[in-house]
Amino acid sequence: QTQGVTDTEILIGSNNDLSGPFAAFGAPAIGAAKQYFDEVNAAGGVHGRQLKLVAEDHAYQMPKAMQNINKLVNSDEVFVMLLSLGTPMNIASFPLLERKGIANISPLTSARQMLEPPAPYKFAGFSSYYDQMKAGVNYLKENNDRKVFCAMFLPTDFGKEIQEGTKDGATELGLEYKAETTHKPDEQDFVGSLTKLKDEGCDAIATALTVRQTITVLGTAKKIGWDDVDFIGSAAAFHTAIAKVPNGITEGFYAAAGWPDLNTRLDDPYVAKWVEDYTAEFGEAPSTGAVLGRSAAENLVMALEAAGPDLTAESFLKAMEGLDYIDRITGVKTDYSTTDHQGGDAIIISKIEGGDWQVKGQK
Amino acid sequence: MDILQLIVSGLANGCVYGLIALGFVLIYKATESVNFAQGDFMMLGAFITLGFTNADYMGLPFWLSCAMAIAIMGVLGYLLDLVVLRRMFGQSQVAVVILTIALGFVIRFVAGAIWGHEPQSLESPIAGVELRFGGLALGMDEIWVIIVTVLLTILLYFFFARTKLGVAMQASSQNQLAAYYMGIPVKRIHSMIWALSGIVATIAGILFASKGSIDPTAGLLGIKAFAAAVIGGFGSLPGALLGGLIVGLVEPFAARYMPAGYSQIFPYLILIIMLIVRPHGILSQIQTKKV
Amino acid sequence: MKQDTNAPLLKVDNLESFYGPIMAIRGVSLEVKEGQIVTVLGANGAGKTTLLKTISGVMDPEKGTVRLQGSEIQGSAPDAVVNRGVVHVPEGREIFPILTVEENLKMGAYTRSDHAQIAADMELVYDYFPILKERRTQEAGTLSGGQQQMLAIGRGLMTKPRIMLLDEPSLGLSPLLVGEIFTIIRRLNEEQNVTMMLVEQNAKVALEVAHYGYVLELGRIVMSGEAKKLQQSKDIQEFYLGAQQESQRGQRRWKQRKTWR
Amino acid sequence: MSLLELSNVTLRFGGLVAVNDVSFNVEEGEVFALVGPNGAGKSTIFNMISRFYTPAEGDILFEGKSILEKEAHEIPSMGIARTFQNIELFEQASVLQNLLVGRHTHRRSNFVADMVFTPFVRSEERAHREAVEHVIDFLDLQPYREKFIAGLPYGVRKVVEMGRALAIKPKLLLLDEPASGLSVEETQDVAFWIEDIKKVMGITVLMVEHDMHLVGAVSDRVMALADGRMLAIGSPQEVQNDPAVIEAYLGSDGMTDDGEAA
Amino acid sequence: MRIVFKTSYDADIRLFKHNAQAFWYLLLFAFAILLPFLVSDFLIGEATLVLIWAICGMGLMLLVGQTGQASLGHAAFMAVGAYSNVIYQLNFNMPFLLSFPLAGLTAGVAGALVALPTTRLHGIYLAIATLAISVLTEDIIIILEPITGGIAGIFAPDIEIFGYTFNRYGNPVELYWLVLAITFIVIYAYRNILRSPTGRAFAAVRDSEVSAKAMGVNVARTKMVAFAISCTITGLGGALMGHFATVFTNETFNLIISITLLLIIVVGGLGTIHGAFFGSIVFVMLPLMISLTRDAVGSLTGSGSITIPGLESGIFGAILIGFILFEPMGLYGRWLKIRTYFELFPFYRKDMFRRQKSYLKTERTR
Ligand SMILES: Nc1ncnc2c1ncn2[C@@H]1O[C@H](COP(=O)(O)OP(=O)(O)OP(=O)(O)O)[C@@H](O)[C@H]1O
Ligand SMILES: Nc1ncnc2c1ncn2[C@@H]1O[C@H](COP(=O)(O)OP(=O)(O)OP(=O)(O)O)[C@@H](O)[C@H]1O
Ligand SMILES: [Mg+2]
Ligand SMILES: [Mg+2]
Repeated sequence: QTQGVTDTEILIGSNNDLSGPFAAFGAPAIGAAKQYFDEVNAAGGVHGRQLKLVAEDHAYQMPKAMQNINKLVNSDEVFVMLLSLGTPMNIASFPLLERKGIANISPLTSARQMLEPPAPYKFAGFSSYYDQMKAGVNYLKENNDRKVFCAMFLPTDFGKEIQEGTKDGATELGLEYKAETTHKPDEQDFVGSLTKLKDEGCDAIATALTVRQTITVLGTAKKIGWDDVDFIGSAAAFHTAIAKVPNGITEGFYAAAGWPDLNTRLDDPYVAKWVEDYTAEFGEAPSTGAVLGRSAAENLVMALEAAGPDLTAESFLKAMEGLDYIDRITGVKTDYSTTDHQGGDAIIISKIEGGDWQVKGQK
Repeated sequence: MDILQLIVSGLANGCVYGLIALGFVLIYKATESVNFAQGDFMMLGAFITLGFTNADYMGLPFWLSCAMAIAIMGVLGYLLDLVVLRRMFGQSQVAVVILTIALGFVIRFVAGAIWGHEPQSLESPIAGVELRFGGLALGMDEIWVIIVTVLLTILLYFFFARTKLGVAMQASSQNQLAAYYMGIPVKRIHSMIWALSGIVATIAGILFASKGSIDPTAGLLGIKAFAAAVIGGFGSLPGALLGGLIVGLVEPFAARYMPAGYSQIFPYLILIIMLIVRPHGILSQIQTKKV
Repeated sequence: MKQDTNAPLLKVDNLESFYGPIMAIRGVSLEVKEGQIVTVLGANGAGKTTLLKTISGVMDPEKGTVRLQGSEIQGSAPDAVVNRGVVHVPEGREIFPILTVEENLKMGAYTRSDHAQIAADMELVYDYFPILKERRTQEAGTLSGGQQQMLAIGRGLMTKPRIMLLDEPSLGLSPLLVGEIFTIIRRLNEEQNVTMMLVEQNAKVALEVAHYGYVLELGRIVMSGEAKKLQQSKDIQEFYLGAQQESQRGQRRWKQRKTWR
Repeated sequence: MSLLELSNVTLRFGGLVAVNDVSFNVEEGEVFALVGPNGAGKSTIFNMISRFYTPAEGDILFEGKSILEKEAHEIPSMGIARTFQNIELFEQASVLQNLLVGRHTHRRSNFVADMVFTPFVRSEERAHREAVEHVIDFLDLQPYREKFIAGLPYGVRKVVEMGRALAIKPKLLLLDEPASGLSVEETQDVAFWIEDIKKVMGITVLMVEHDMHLVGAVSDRVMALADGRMLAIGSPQEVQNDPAVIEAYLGSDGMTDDGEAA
Repeated sequence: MRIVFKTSYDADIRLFKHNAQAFWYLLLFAFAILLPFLVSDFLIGEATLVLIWAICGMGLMLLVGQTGQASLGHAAFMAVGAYSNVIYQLNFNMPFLLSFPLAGLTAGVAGALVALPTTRLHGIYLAIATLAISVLTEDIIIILEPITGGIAGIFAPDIEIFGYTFNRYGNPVELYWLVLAITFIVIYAYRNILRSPTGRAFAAVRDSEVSAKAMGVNVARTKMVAFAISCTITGLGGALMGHFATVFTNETFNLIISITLLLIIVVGGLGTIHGAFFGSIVFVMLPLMISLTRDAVGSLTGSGSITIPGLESGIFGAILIGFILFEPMGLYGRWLKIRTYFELFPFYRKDMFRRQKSYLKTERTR
């Protein structure tokens, strides 16, 4: 008997941030995934089994995350983990997941540790922050002739990845990585950091800040009249809210992520239908988190379909590793193999133009 | 020029802290308890305004929305005291602190449930407008923040120092029993001050949201504002502004002149040093007990 | 406001008050007539303070009634009681330590809005206690013990009460001032018809100014009567006025003490 | 050499001279009383001796040594204990625990030994308790032994304060208005206690008191202060009959009143 | 009401007030030891977490409840304990039996160092200073990257005692017993402090600094000792938390954790050992109950699962408000009342526990 699987039900766990600093990603992701599972369930489920999602909220607190993992794995006995948020939280859950043979699908973090060191149960949906930033640096060099790279980051695992990606990206291309500034999540004012970076002669700045801070940084740069500079963020800054800031404050901001913005995909009827459904249920247009949630949920359902009626940990892993498809929401080619546990390998550079994210380049 | 720009935006930034700090001090001055949900009040006030004025929601005129949000938060503050906090009357401060922390959980949930968890921008006429004086850039939002904060501080200062009600508020925080003996309706005064702090929080929230964007966790900023109020001398209104300005000014200067990895710790380092030098804040509100 | 001079201004019936499980007053009944000074005597811990606190509303009684001019006020909020003209000058100088002396006095007049009269009353208080005028701007918490006591009494006067509950007003005052305080009490009573309920350890002086007296022991009224009569009572003399014989004192002094091991 | 010597001590609060060039000596074995109108500076003198305040001018000697370089918490271990005018007890503790804190200066264990509760700590604890029990017996506090301070009547608290100071086993005991708020009967108890403290325990007493009966009954010498300055010093009778003292402090009433008591 | 006849000075010094009390506590200890035979591994995991929080809570309780010193930065000392414990094991090859007490000691020394400049601070001023120190700790961990692993975090190895390993997933029951044993030791030391001069000095500083000084208590030193002991205990708890979490980073021990500790001791009942336990039970079990209820309701209504973001923390906050309103003195206060009720039975009055009106005075004069 496989844990979390009965004849009528498959239990899916998620250890998420639904009320803490990253709720802006976690909450819509879980909402979108749940909505998709409901659709699948209404259509009879997967091989006759209903999908049941148990999402626990750790609010980005480690002890709470440990408690949730204990509950999900040892009490609820879930079959698979989906969309778990937070690098340390995911890492801390790995020993238990490994012991129980539970797969960790599409965690909501693009840290390299989600796949390194490689292990059978680790899967990631998209490219890592590190690779994203390297591609971003390359893009800005090729297209905007940027030479002096800098970074503004939160001293966290996420910030560090982006800083390293930028730094390595720049050095590999023979460019200069000149300066950096560090911040606290509750910091509000960036005049000091920006004048410093301006002084240092930066012409491209990678940011790894909260969404709210990113908006403030862009506004401040405009205000102090610094316009011959490019800002680029990662998947974590690839957020609708940033594009939607009024008065064009965020115009010209770049983001390197594993997928394009939804706006560019609305001509696909499947996507348009989903956007409509999602907006109907949640009262707001799907944001980045929702995109990730939906695409991960589809990914999981596809793997469960492929695993066949005889669902075990082994059959599931095998099915995952055999997946190869174009993601219907993001349009990104997604494939896994025994040696490649990263689904989407694309890196797409987008830019805010006219209040929307536009695709500018792809790797 | 550089330095001038740093000072100007540091001042504006500090005024936001000061404005939130005012809310802390108000409550403390009249009830001697600390409202850890003050930051969340601010967030809620901002969201209510946003709900009224943003095109996605009700699309009402901005100033009308502000007035309505301020009124609603005032009433909410009053009711909160009437229904919940009044039952804690006379209980230890730390229990009240825990209560307000728990209240913060609830407010964040409610805000998230109504307005979602993603940052949103307040569609405010004072956002994104810049004025330039030579090389110096000053946002309209910043000018507003500075003016409103200074005015509010002065107004509240005179309210507490000069008016009968203001002095009675201070009296009822110093000795609830004696205040009662004098016929001061201590509980009603508490409700009034909670209403007032709801109003101040909303003003802070509107200005804060105009300077950037708002999401349900924005209230965490309150902790830094609290720290600012403390180094200013907790209980002193000018102290709150002063503390806010210090934190606000230290931030950009540290970011400008300190190496990465160290700059972000400076506000806290300064805070500790200030407290070691002046253990009861700059404008100390502590009196040595006469025995 | 016409009042039946015989009907009591304040009437307490069968009052019981508790501190948690501890019963501090056990069915106290007494009355205070308009224009009278009534004193309550009793040893330490007899429940005098508790009685006054219950009347002024800072404690809720478990049982019994407190009637002010016939209407029940027990259990109502203390500020409501003050608004009806009852002021309590508490034991232990509950002043506002971080307000100035003048602000403290102003707070005494919180319930009033007749500004001219308030200013006049303030001058009157300063007249009674010149040192307070001198220290107008000093923070009340830094006053000496006796000065704080003066402030507490002065602040009580500022409410312009109809009835004053005075809990040990002479505590910590110099002999000169003790004399003055009682002169003031008598004058207020006679000139402004303020009714007084007075609790004092200094029973001798208390009985001198009072019209009527009650003796409270272990939470019960054990004796009452005209102050003049009480003064004559042998028991009162012995226990409250200190008129004991030397031999008794000596005996008390060397009484056998149990030792706890 | 006197036990306690104040020489030309002055203390100002801003512009206010609370204590103005005051000098006096307290001899070993006597009961010395300070009297004077409210705000004369009596409690302030106590506060300087217990080092809560530092005099602006002058010196304070205890057993011939200046105590000005000592800190407040070092004073009790030199042998000076005090009570407070407004009662400063540990409200959330029992009478017994309050008195035990008075034994703090006699403690020889450290916090590590305490944590392990070594036999030494235990035997020391027993000794402390024994000492405290003697004080409890002396002051008749048995009925209140386990009671929390928060619920005690005023008079009992005054006594507990005195007990706590006695638990220190001081050489000099400072009593700030020991009889205020006490009934006649209790005041008499206090008089007896003070006598015993002086005669049986051999402790010198310096006290502030407004009750002239008590002052007359127990003190050997009295000093009167007004506005921070010395008015008179001498035997109780001398001081009570001093015209300046009568004028500033006793009032004409007071004289007849206390004249008969003395 | 039990009346204890005290026949020797030792009667007051005993660990237990009387034999019946000793009996009940020993029964409770026995129950704690036998718990793994009664419940599943999952619940044992939760019970271990309760104990760890209770240890950390006792550390803060000693400071806040016993000494009256506020701290909003105790998570920093958990961090010191957690990091130093693992660093001693990894970098210095120390066995757990050595690294663990040393980690506590390290946290204690850190606490004393923090106390050194801050003994003049009171109340919220101290709270803010400790908060700032706690924020700085996060950055210091990053700055000390070579030994702390910085942002990437640090992995705690399995606990090993004489070749026997304890792993939270491998043998949760044994780990539970280990933590339980440590809990007993901490409780015993705590009780000893309470019944000795150190504890009395703490209480003296808490109730009145003025008279503590007048009684010869060196207030600054006492505060420092309190900080040292408190941080030692919390550091030990942090070290266990480190092993329990298996990995931790600069972000793990943050302000929220400090607030949580405060929450635990206040909800449990300030000033008592029981309080730390009641509080951590509430803090660990309440969210679990909420989650389980949510799942059960979800199954009942057939909607599969309920995923309303933040619902749990919202409900948690609401219930917490209920707890505080119901009993501002903390759960232990309520427990005492219930006990008194039974002891007095049938001689209780209906509203004996009704709250009397109470009034506060300023703490701005000191
Ligand atoms: N807060 C309290 N908690 C518990 N018991 C109390 C409390 N306050 C007073 N008591 C008890 O209530 C009884 C009456 O106290 P009360 O203060 O009324 O006496 P009193 O007559 O005013 O004495 P005193 O002359 O000392 O002022 C006393 O036995 C006292 O122990
Ligand atoms: N901290 C302070 N700040 C300002 N003035 C003070 C302070 N402490 C005391 N004073 C003033 O110093 C004078 C002396 O006060 P002190 O307490 O010594 O008087 P006292 O003789 O004990 O009077 P009482 O008999 O009323 O207790 C008073 O006038 C008082 O107002
Ligand atoms: Mg009394
Ligand atoms: Mg005095």
